[in-house]
Parts: sequence; C-alpha cells; structure tokens
Amino acid sequence: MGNYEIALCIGVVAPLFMFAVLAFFGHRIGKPTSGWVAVLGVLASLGCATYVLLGWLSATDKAALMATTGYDWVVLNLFGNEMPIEFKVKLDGLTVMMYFMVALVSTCIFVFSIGYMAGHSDEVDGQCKFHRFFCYLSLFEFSMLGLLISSSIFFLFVFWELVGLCSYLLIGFYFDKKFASNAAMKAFITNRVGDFGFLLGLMLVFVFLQTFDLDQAAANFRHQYATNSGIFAADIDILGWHVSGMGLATLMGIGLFCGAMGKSAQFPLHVWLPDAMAGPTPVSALIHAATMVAAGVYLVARVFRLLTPDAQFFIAVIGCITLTITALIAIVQVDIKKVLAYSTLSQLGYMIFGMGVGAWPAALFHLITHAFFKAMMFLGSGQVIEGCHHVQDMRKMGGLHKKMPVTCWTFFIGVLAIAGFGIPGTHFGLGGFFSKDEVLAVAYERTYNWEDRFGGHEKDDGHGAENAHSATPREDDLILRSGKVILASGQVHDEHGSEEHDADEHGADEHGAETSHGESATHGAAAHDAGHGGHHDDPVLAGIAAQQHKIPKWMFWLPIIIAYVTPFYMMRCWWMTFMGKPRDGHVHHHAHESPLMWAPLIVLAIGTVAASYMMFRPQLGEAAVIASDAPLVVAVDGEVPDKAQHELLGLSHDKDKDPHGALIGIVGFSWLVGMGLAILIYRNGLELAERIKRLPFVGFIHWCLMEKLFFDHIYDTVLVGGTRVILSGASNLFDILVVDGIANLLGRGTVRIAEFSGNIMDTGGVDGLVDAIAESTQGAGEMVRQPQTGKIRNYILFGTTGAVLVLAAIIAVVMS
Amino acid sequence: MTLRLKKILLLMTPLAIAMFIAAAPVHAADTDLSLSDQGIQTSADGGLLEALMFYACAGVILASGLAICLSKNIVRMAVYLFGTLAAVALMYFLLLANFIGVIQLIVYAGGTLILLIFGVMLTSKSPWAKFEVKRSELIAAGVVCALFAGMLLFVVVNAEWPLETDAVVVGSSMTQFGTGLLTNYLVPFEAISVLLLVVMIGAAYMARQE
Amino acid sequence: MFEIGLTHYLVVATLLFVMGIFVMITKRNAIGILIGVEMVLNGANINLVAFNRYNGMGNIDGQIVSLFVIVLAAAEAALAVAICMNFYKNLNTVDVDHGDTLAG
Amino acid sequence: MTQFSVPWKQSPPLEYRGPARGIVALARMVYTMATPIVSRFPGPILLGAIIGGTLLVWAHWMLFGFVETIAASDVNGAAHSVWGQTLTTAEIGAYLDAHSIVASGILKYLLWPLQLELLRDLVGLGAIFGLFNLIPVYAIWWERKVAGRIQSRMGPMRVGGWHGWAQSFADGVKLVGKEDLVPEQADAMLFRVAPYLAFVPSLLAFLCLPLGSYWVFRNVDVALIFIIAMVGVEVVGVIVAGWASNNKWSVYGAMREACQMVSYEIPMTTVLLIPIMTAGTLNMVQIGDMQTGGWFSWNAFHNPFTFIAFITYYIASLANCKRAPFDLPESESELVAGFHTEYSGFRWALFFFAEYAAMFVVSALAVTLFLGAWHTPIPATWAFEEDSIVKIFLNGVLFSSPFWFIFKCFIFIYIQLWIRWTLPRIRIDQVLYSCVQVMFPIACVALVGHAVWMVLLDGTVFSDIIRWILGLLTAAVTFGFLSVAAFGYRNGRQMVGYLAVKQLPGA
Repeated sequence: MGNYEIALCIGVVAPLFMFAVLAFFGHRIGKPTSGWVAVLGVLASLGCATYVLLGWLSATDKAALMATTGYDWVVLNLFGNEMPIEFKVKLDGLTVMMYFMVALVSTCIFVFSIGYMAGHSDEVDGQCKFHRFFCYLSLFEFSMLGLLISSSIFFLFVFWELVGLCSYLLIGFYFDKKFASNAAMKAFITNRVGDFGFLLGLMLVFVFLQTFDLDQAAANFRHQYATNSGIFAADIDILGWHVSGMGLATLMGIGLFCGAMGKSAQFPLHVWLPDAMAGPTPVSALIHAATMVAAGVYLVARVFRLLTPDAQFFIAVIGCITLTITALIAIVQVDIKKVLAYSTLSQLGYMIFGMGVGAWPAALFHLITHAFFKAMMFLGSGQVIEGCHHVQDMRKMGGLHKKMPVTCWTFFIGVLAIAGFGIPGTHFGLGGFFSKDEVLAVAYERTYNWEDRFGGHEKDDGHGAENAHSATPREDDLILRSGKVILASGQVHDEHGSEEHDADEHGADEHGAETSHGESATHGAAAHDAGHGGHHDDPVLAGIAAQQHKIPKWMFWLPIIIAYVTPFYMMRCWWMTFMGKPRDGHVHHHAHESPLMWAPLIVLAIGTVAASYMMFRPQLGEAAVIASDAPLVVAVDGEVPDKAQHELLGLSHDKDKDPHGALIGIVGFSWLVGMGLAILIYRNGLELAERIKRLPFVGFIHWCLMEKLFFDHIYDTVLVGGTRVILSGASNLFDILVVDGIANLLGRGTVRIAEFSGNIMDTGGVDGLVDAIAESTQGAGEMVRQPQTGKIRNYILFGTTGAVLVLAAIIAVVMS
Repeated sequence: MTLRLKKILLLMTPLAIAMFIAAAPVHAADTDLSLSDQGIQTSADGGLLEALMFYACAGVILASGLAICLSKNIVRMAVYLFGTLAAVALMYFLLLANFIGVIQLIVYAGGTLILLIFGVMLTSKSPWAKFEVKRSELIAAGVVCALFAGMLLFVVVNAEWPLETDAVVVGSSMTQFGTGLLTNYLVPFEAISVLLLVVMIGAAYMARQE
Repeated sequence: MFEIGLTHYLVVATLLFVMGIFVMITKRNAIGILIGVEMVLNGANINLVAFNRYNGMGNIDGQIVSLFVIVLAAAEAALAVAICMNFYKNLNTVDVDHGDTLAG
Repeated sequence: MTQFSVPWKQSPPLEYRGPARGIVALARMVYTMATPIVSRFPGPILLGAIIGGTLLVWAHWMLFGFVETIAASDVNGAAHSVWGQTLTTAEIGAYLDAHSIVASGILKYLLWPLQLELLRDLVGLGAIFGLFNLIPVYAIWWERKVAGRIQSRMGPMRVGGWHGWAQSFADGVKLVGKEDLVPEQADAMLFRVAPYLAFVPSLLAFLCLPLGSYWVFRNVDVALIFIIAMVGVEVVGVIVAGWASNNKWSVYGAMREACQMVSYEIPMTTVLLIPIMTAGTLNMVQIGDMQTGGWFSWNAFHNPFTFIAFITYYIASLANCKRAPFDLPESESELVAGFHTEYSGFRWALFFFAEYAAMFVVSALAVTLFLGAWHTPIPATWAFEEDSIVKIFLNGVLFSSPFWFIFKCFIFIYIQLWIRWTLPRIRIDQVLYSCVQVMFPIACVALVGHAVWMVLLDGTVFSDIIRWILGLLTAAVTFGFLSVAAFGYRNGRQMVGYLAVKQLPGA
C-alpha cells in the first residue's frame, strides 16, 4: 500500500478509535471534553484528507496512484472457482474529493455540535447523553469514510448498513420522545426496503458477474455484453414473467439503485427523511443533508458502469418525480427544518436525475456544492433553533437578522447558492448556478439534440463497411456508435493520455476531428483494454449508453419549473425567519448566537463559495472526474470559454443548439423570479400568504401539500393497514372455517353417535369391557412406569442396553 | 487399592517425561526448507520404542480410567481424570497430532478439569460426602458395559479397516489447521464461536447470584 | 505385537468409551457424570485422530473435527458446571437421584 | 559474636522407613562432610559449579550441533558447518569406503552412537534437569538478598562465604532432612501426589524452551502452546494440594488460585497471539530467529500495540505464577501460607521449585516472544569475525549464546522480586477486576490494533519510525534508570539508592 492509501485508512480508523474511547470512557471524560475528543478524531481524518487531496492534485501520474494492492479478506470457493473478496482502498478522483468534502463538512459540524449539544443533551433522566452523541457521530464518520474508500461493493454494502445504523441511532437520539423513536424506526424500516433491493442487486452481481470488485465487475459486465454471455445470455422466468438478458441486467441496475433510493430518499421511499428531522440538528446537517443521503448518489456514481440504458432511464424518472413533488411540498412547510429537509430531497432528486440522464460529473458537482451549502443552512437553522429555545415554527420567528447576523447572512449565502444565483453568461454565480445548470443542460441535450446526433450515424456507420475494425460485429457496432457520444472532459483526457491533455488546444482539434470519424473510441478502447482492464471509457459500456433513450419532454420541463420553485421556497424560508418584524416577542427576545456555533458556519460559507468554482479550476475539476470510472458521461461543462474546448466536450458548434444558450433564456433568471415572488408575498408578514391560501382552488392544493401529498396516509392505509387486514382476515377465516368447522363437525358427530348407540352400549356388557381396558391400561402403565424412574443414570443404563441389543442384532445379522 | 493407584500415579511422572521425549518430533535446523525443519514429524519412529510408548500410554489411560470407575471420592476421580487426559494428550503426540495434543493439555487439563474441581468445591458439603450406589445397579451396569465393550471390541478387532499403507503419513502443520478452519470448516468454526458466546452468556446467567 | 496399528488405538478408545459410560451410570454425583461424559468424548476423540493418522488421505480433517470436539467439550463443561450449581442451589445436593421430582 | 546455647531439649533423631532412610542418611552425611569444605573454599566451588554447568550445557550444545548437522545436511544446502565443514554420516561412510581405509568397518561402527538419539537426549536431559534445579536455588538466594537490600539489611551472609551464596543448598539439605508430615484428616494420597503435579509441568516446560537456535531440547512446532499449557496445568497440583490438606485456609488458597489462573490465562493468551501473528508460527525457535539485528527488531518495539502487549503479558504472567502483587493463594497475612500451609520438608520444597521455575519460564516466554530471545541488543554483525579460538569463544558468549537469554530472563526475575518487595498485595476482587475489566479489554484492543497495523502499515516508513521511537525510548528509560541507580550506589553505597538513603530515619 502506498502512503495515500495508508493515510486514507488512518483517516477512517481515527474516528473509530475515538468511538471506542468515547464508548468505553465517555462517561468519565465528561461533557465538553468528550466532544473535543471526537473532534480530534475527525481532525485527523481532515488532515489525512487534505494530505491525500494535495498529493492527488499535484500528482502527474494518477494512474500509478490508482493501482492499489488489496488483501484477500476471505476467499470463497463457489461456482467451482475461487472468488476472493478483497479489501482494497479505492483511490481515485471521486473518492478523494468526496473524502475531503465529508471530512471538512463533518469537522465543522462536530465543532458546531459541541456548542449545540451543550444545551440539548441532558434530557433523559438527567443522564448525560453528550458523550453518547459524539460516540455515535464518530462511528458515523468512520462508516461514511469507510464507505468512500471501499473498492468492493461488498464492503460498500457493509459500511452502507453501518451508516444506516448510525442514522437510526442518531435520529432516535431522544429516544424518550415518542416521535423521535418512531421517526428512527420509520427511517430504518424504509431503508430496509431499499436495502432489500440493494441486496437483490448485489446477489445478481455476485451470481452473474462473479466478483464484488467494482472495476472487475465493470470489466466482466463489458465482456459479457461484448460476447453476449453471462447475464446477457440469461433467459429466465421470474414468477411467470419472462426476463431476457438485457432485462435482467436492467433489473440488476435497478436493484442496486434501490439501495440509493432508500438512502437518498427517492420517490417511493422519500417519506423517512422529513421525519428524520426529529434527530438533533447537527445530525440533520451531517447525515441527512451533506453526507449519508448523498451516499445514494455516490453509489449510483460508483455502479454507473453496471447500468443499462433502461436502468438509467428508470433512475432519471425516479429522480424527476422526487425533485418535483418534494419541492412542491416544501412550499407550504412552516417548520424551518422541514423546509430544509424537503429542499434536500428536491436537490437529491436533481442529483439522481442528473445521474439518470448521464450527467455524471454534473451530478457529483452538484452533490459537493450542495453538501456545503445545505450543511451550512442546517447548521444555521440549528443556531436559530438553539437561539430561540427549541422553537422551530417559522411563523413565530421573523426579524432575527439583528440578533444573529452571522447566521442570517451565511444562511442567505446558502439561499443564494441553492437558488442558483448568478449572472448568466458570466462566471459570476454561486453553487447551484453552475451545478444545476449543467444537469439541466444535459437534460436539454437528451431531450432535444439527441436524435439528430445519433440517428444518422447509426445508419451510416453502425452496420457499414467499417466492421473490419474490431473483433465481433456486436462490439464493433457499439464502438462506432460510442465514438459519437459526448464524452466528459475527464474521459477525453484519458483517451489521449495526460500529456496531450495538458496541451489543450493541440489535442482539442485533433480530438474534434477524430470524434467525427467515429474511430477515436476504438483507438482509446484498445489502449485501455491493455492497460486498466475495463477502466474508464470502455467502448462497450459506452455503446450501451449510446442506446440511451431520448428522454421525454416532461422530464426536461419539470426540473425547469422546479428551478423556479426552489428560489421561491428558500427565500420564503429565509425571509420568514430573519426578515420582517418579529412575530413572537418572547422568542425574539431570547435569540442569541455563540461563537462556537457560528465559526463553522463561516468556514462552510467559504467552502460554499470555493466549491462553486471548482469546475473552473482544471485541477479540481479533474480531481472529481478524471480517471474515475464513469463509462460514459454526458457532460456539458458549465461555461465553455472557447470553441476549441467546446469541441473537446463534444458539444455541437451551432449557437442555436448550445444547451447553455438555450438555458439562459429558460432558467437563467429563475432565481430572480422565484426570490422576488417570495419577497413580494412575505414582505409584510404572513397576511398576504394567508389571503392567497383562502383562494378557492389554492386552498385545496395547500391542503394536499400540507398532507405531503398523502404518501404517509397511503403507506399507512395500504401497507400497514392492508397487512393487518389481510392477516386478521385470513386468521379469522381460518378460525371460523377450518378450526371451528372441524371442531363442530367432530362435536356434532360425537353427539350423534353417542345418542344413537350410547344407551345400547351402556346397558350392554360395555362396562365390563371398559373396566377391563382400564385395568389393563393401568397395569400396562404401571409396568411401563417402572423404568421411568426419573433418574438420569437409569436412562443412560437403558440407553446403553439398547445400544448393546442393536449392536448384537447387527453382529448377528452380519455374521450369519 | 489406594496403595497401588498411588504407585501407578507416581510412576506416571517419569513415564510422562520419557514418553514426551520419545514422542516429540525430531528437531532440525532453523531453515524452513522442509517439514521436518519446521519441527513437524513426517513419520513415527516405529518399532519397539513406539510400541513401548503406546503400551505405557494405554496402560495409564486404562488404569486411571479404571480408578475413576472404582473411586468413591469425587476429587480423586477428578485427579484420576487428569491422568487420563494427560495420557490421551501423549497418545495424540504418538499419533503425530501435536497441535491436538497441546490443545488437549491446555483446554482439557488446564481449563475443563479446573472447572470440574471448582464445581466440586462449590457444591460439596463435606469433603468426604459420598453417595453410595445400590449393588444391583452396579452389577447391572457392569454386565451391560462388559457386554458393550465385548461387542465393540469384537467389531473393532474383526473389522477390516481400509489402510493406506503407501500414502505418506505427514504430521499436521499449523498452516493446515489455519487453512482448514478458514476454508472448508469455516461454517462450523463460526457456528462454534457463536455457540461459545451463547454458552458463556448462558453459564454466567445460570450461575449468577440471585 | 510390537507393530502398533490402528486397531490398537481403537481398542484403547473403545475401553475408555465404555468406562466413561460405566462412570455415567454408576456415579450419583452430578460432577461424576460430567467426568464420565469427558471420558466418552476422549474415547471418541482418540478414534478421530487415529483414523486421521492411519487413513487420513494426507489431510487433517479428523484432527480438525477433534479440535471442534475439544472446544465443544469445554463449552459443555462450563454449562454443565453452571447447571450443577443451579441444581445444588435448588435441591441443596448434587446427588442426581434427587432430581426426579418430575417423575410420575 | 554471641554464642547461643540450645535452651530446649534436643529432639531424638527422626525415624524414617524405606528409601527415605537412605536419603536422609545421605543428606546428613553431605551436611556434616560438605559444610566445612564448602565454607572453606566458597569461591572455587561457586566458580567450579558455574563453569561445570556451563561446560555441561556447552557439551550438550556441541553434541547437538554436530548430530544436528549430520542429520540436517541431507537437505541440500541446509547444513550448518561444524568446525568449518559439513559432514553427514553418509558422506563419512562414503569417504571411508572410497579410500578403502583398513578399519573402515570399525570406524563406521564407532560412529553409530551419533545416530542414536537416546544418547544425546540423555545428555540434554541432564543439562535441563541441572538448569531446572540451579535456577530456583539461586533465585531463592537472590530473592532473599534483594529483600534484604530493599529492607536495608544484608540478607543471608553466613552459609558459604561470599554473601551466603550456599544458603539455598543448606536449606535444601535441611528440608530433605525434615519430617514428612501428613495431617491426620487429610486425603493422604492426594496430599502426597499434589507436589509432583505442581512440579512436573514446570520441568516439562523446559523441554521446549530454546536457549538459542540450537540450544533446545526439542524443537516442536507447537512449543509455545505447549509451554503455556504446562504453566496452566501446574495449577492442578496447587488446587489438589489445597483441597487435600483439609484445612480451610488451604482450600481458600486453592480456590483463589483456581479462579485467578483461569481468569488470567485469557488475557495472557490473547496478548501472546500478537507475537504469534507477527511471526506467523508457534515454533519458539523460529520466533526467536526472526528477531535478529539489534534491539530495534525485537517484537516489543514492533509497534505501540506490541509494546502494550508486552507489558500486559508481563503483568498477567505475574498473576499466572502467583507472584506479588497477585500472590493471593499463599498470602501469609490472611491464609497462613495458603495452599501449602500443611506441607513441610521435601514436598514443601517441591512447591518452591515449581514456583521459581515457573517464574523463569514466564520470563523466558517474555524474552523469547518480545525481547529478541537469545539475541544481543546490538546487532550480531558487530561480532568478531576472525577464527582464533578465543574470538570464537567470545563470539559465542557475547553474540549468540544462552548467556543473553538467561541474562535477560534474570532481569525479569529481578523485576518480579523487586515488585514483590515493594508493592502491597491487592484484594481478590481487585485481582479479578483488573483481569476482566482492564487487562482483557487492553489485550483485545492491542490484538485488533496489531492486526490492523500489520495489514496497513507493516513495511512502510511509518512502521520503522514508530519502531525507532519506541526502541530509543525504552533504551533511554533503561539507561537513565541504570544511571540513577549507579549514582545512588556510588554515593550512598546502598542498593536502594542515594535518595532513599537520605530519607531513612537517622540518616
């Protein structure tokens, strides 16, 4: 193992060590100190993360860094061949960036928690829960970082469950409160549903790809597709439903995505996240905004190479639905944390949607920017809640900007970032402006520019005379088509090698030319097959991705609409909390803020601004994307400075087909519209909003949204109630029909027979017979009872005697 | 009776030493080029010495076993059991199962036996408490056990065991044990570890102070 | 006579086994029965190791199983001693013949 | 010198029956005949005993080495040279045949004892038995001297000459001559057997204890577990002794011993897994051979966890051979003398032999597994390389010999004595608490930590840095301690040191 891997491992183990320390000695360490102990662990992680990040950014030969050795954790002997489950550190740009992000955000949150939990931790029987909180947090930190460095899906799953456990523990931290423990259970059970799907996907991976290692699995997947073997050759019936090979591969992808659906709270399983706000606010910031819920997106990014186009489409649909409904619900929420929770859901929907449409780097970019600003906003809300003495209702707040200026203005930065504040056409903007824009741009491409880019080439090249280029027609077909696929910047570098990439303008023209010939992918693929064995841009997977659907128009327009809704509800939240006149004098009077708690806010605000521009620092952008394992990434860089780079990214040259150009017109100023509308409505307190609510149809919609679109009711009625009804009905029926029936039948029959024959038999010589039977039974009982002495030694003796007899019999038989 | 047993037990000590000397494998140089270099015996000595050791071993096992059968005092029985266990361990050395031999010593002689004596001490009211058994029971047990032993011996002596005369007999190495436990026997190994945990909790629960 | 083979070991194991059964039958002390059980297990174990030595096909399966037996015997002894203590606590004796209160 | 007259009536000579009669007569004869000689020539006799013992072990080693080589050189290239050349019996035979030497048949016949292992085994057994007897004898004497110095007195000074060096021999002779009492209500058979049950396992443990790469009686692949088992089996004798005495104090001692031993074996064995994991073998010789190259390569300094493991092991081993502060089984202030209250004479001496031999065995385990076994603290490459016999001898003594092994073991025995005479005894519940709630968690943490370390950090520069830091730290502490002690000794002429002397009343 190299130094970087060791540093990563140390960073993972340090919080675990602190967990052990706090678990065993926490009650002795005491109240403020145990928090600092936990901070020590996470600072070690941050140090390691920084070391690795700097090393990664300055490294020239990144492929050499990525070639890590692993240790066989256990070797399974299955299917006639040995399958090692390897423990290996995954070291690539994605891991490094995510690791750094998680370490930085959690350091801030840990520090914040010391201030926050000081007032929140003495609530069970006067028992100090302070150290327990940090104990759980450290365990979570360990699990999350472990998840990030796992190279095998198996270990990823292990850490996946560990973060789930930590989430459960921390949501139910105030377990003496009924709602908190209920919320914890809800989160846990909902996650189990998703994890069940994950497990099924894992089984399919295990059975068909025969490995857990991500790279190896992707290579096997590609190979199986190319040779039409393995999972693609499967042809099975599941409950009478015929599933082809491709269908099974899609099922595998969807199964893996189910895990992400649970953790990232996507559409059918999104109900747990708002309830999870029952946990302490730093937990909401760390787990339910910045890191754990993003792990679902991370998982999709990791298994992206195993996703078929259908699976990707499924993911996109789920993401689209999630981002829409949750943003709508967020409009009407009055609890400050609930608003943030629903906005988190919506943004997660954006990420998943981006993944689904193939905007791999854009979604991850959004993930990182979102982590910073959402963690910051959650901490800000925690500050508000702490300052207002556990009041979470925004209707009682207002005018807090004087009392807590730092919180107010850092929160405002967060609002700007999530709203997509920026001047279109320039490089001036914050977080969401760049990241959301990229997701939408790719969606635009997939909606409007898709057909004319690929339709023609499929006809011309796919089955044309260039088949001679490669081994099998199937592969050849894909390669040729993949050549036309838009490639992410990172992939472009990979195809040409890093030295060519450095000379930007030189390589760009060349590449642009090659792309149009549809050969570069063949070339790059050959080089790469020799090298990394199915690493980044293998042509086959690229081919699979090239079959991606042209997505329907509503899937482009819904996110666009939500891009207008997001600034509205965020601004509403901010304005109701901080601006206007104080609506509750008592709350306002007590409000204050403490330095231990606003210092992390400032760090995170700086992080938000810095992360916004990550994509424009070539080094950082590469760090996220380069050499990571996306097979095909349909990426559209946020701002494309010149034509050469434009070509490099594979975008069309025409101005009218440039997605960014189109998007400026559509959503460029959405932030202004949304935020302006919110200010207009909430400028003078809540009266205007109340009046709007009283409008005839709006009232009904408001009610629907307040009831969270009835998801909880539906689940409660259909799933819980249904199960109850079915079970109770079935058991009732069984009781009445079968048990009672048999009993009644027997009873009635007995009565009849007794009536019929009783007199005769009784009066006959039956009594004597009965007596005789009774006597003989008693006698036999007495006889049989004798050896039943109840003494264990006698039983052994009898047993041995039996053994002797049996042995004697056997010997007699054998001898004769 | 007592005098004879005492002499047998006293004889055990030099006997044990002598047998360990003879049974322990041939030592060799410090390089790890071959099995014998790692202190692993590849074949028994054979011949007279092995026979003598076997008979001594068997003698101790049977003598102390008989002493257990005849003894009335529970602590003495435990001490005789120690003789049996130690001699069985030596027999494992003879059978080239060094590891099983030492495990027998450390787990049985060092752990289980002490536990037994501990149990005796905790549950005996007077050191000389004896529970007499009825003569009829003794006779019945004797007859049945004699029949059982006779039949088993008949089978053991008359059966034709498939012997691999040409296969190389190799003593066990720790590597084999490790690999075996983590591959073919992984499931029983894990099951036993769970079982041990359960037993630990169960024993603590049952023996706790009310 | 001086050529020690499998049968020799089996004879010893058989005798130890039967003596263990005899001990189990004739001892009224609970710990005595436990001692009998240990003897039976040891007899069986000698069988395992002896078969492994003389008919082992070059592997050590027999030894591994006998290792399991030893471990299980230790677990069993721990539990059995705990049971004896409970027995003693309830009936104030370790005479197993008093443990027949459920007999008809 | 005040002459004491005997104030009580001289008891008549005890009557003995059987072989004891002869032994007692022999002992009396030795006592009456040897005492004048011994007291007149103490120095030469001590020197002669040491030289004789060394020569015995030396001869054993030579014989071993020679036969060893002859046996091992059948493996190609594995042979070590004896006196500069490799030899095998086959080669010798072939040489003799090839040169058609007249007496080749006779010579071959003369070589046959070399192939008879019984001969060298007998020599080896003699050496081991001698070592086994000498160690307790001198450890007991040394303990009394150390106790004396710690209590600002001289300890035994009379018997022998120089600092009463023959005290233990005299005690031994006295003990053999004492009456062999068996309490009337005791279980006589078990009472008599028990000392042997305690004594023999300690002796057996020496069979597998390597004093050097070749200085081992039997190089067994499971030697480590065997030694642990022997240390553990010793407790059977103690328990039986306590129970058979039919004395409530003895039974208390035995019960304490039982639960203490069973408990402390768990952390002890757990931490012993750490050097086993490092070495990957249970063979003591191989574990020792892995630690060549100076004190940085000793297992204890491998990483922080092995260091913790070493300290944990040492504390657990104190409890395992019932040394203070864990000497509950024989705590004289509460239980008279614990399990050996009723014992006297030779059987009592057997218990002491067992105890002091066990002290040596656990110290030897600590040395072999953690502190470089028989290797010097300075790397062996500094050895003299020339061939003169003196250099070779020095080489043998200084760089690869039992000298270092026994030296290190006696350092640890000294620490045991030191602890015994300075620390108070702790209560039995504290003993068990410290085992279950302190030592065992520490052992588990060290085990897991070491495993992680081995997977992640072994062979990297981090590992080496940690090793150097630990090694230098330990060296500095040791050196500093020795300096302070030397300073105190120089200035106060007292073992206890300068500062302590200043604090003594009347000083």
